[in-house]
Amino acid sequence: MVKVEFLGPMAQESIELEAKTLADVATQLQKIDSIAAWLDKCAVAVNDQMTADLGMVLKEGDKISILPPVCGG
Amino acid sequence: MVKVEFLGPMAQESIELEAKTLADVATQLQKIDSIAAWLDKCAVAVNDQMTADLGMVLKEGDKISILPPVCGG
Amino acid sequence: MELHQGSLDVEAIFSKWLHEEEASNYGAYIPFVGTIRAEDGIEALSFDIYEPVLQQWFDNWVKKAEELGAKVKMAHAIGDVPVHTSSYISAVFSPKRRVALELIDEFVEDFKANAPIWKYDVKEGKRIYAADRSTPMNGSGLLSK
Amino acid sequence: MELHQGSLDVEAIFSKWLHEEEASNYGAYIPFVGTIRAEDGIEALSFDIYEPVLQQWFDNWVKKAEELGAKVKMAHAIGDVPVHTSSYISAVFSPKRRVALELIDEFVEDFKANAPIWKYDVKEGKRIYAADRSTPMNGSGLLSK
Repeated sequence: MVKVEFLGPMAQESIELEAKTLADVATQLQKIDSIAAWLDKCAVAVNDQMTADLGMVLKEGDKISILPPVCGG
Repeated sequence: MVKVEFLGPMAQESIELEAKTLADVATQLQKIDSIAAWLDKCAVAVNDQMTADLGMVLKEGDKISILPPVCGG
Repeated sequence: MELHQGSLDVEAIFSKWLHEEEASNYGAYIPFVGTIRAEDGIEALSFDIYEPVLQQWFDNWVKKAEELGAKVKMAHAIGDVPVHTSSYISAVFSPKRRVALELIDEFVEDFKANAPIWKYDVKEGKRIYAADRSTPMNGSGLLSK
Repeated sequence: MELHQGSLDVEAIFSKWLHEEEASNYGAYIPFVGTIRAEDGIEALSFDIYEPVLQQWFDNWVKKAEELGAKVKMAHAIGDVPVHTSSYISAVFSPKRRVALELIDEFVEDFKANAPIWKYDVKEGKRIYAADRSTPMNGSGLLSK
């Protein structure tokens, strides 16, 4: 199981998923309407490291963070 | 008569000259060795206004300032 | 890097950073002080921050600045920040002015684009996500593929 | 614009400018603080200023900034400024960060090139004109023609 958390304005409870890679996470999140609408503009961190690798292999207990558009300052 | 003053590191006493234009001032300053060596890198103000007009007509009492290379900050 | 609940104490932060580096022989210190403008009838802006990723973003900038012989610092507010008070201060120290002037520009712009901070307008006590002023971070859209 | 004998009180000037504009609704305040670096065995730098032309140079920048909805300020030291103390502070206030970041760069660079200020190294109490670091102002060479 990996844990997926949704940051900032997404206001979505964390969920747990079975996933071997980030691609598996993508497939499952795309099926949840309230989340799917955000995905094209969200970045992703695994265990707090930003990543651009959809093939990234996940292990038990990994934390995946979904980061919607930002505006600091 | 116009008054010519030499600013910053030029360490030169002010002088008074008869001059109808800035070109007249240039001609006379070029004859003073200790000043001539500075002139190619000096800017000029007349009555504290920077000028780039060698033909500028001068009047009695005008103040001409010779400004050598700068380095503020 | 420092995060504070509510508005930043601008003078205290400016002075603290000045004194931290007063013996470091830097020739240029450029802070950028961001203040909440009164506009569109807002009472305040409010901020969420995801600190673990912000810390990494900042640590990368510390390294990048070090390679240029420079140093970066930043402070940001968490939660509500009333209009006319400060939410964000960043700063560059460098031996030379050109490096400092270029670095503060890049540092502030990358901060706006990639620091994991979310902004909300506060109107009549309600928090409204500033969607139209927000920017997808580098690498966004990965999970929509 | 303000000129002071000797080193600038950086914290006092930063705070004064901050408070002067605290109700002006600017979103960005960028000071540039210049500090004398210990190098080449100098004890201090020393400055001559020709104030009437400096004032005009500064007034032109005030107008240029106003056209962008921004404000500029500056302070400079006259006479000797020991190493590790400040000789120069300038600042930009602007509603928006892009204008502020671009303006502080142009303002500081034009200051270095065209403000009528002469710099001397102070070594063993002697004042030596910093000829090699100095730049002819715009329009130089007029009288050598």
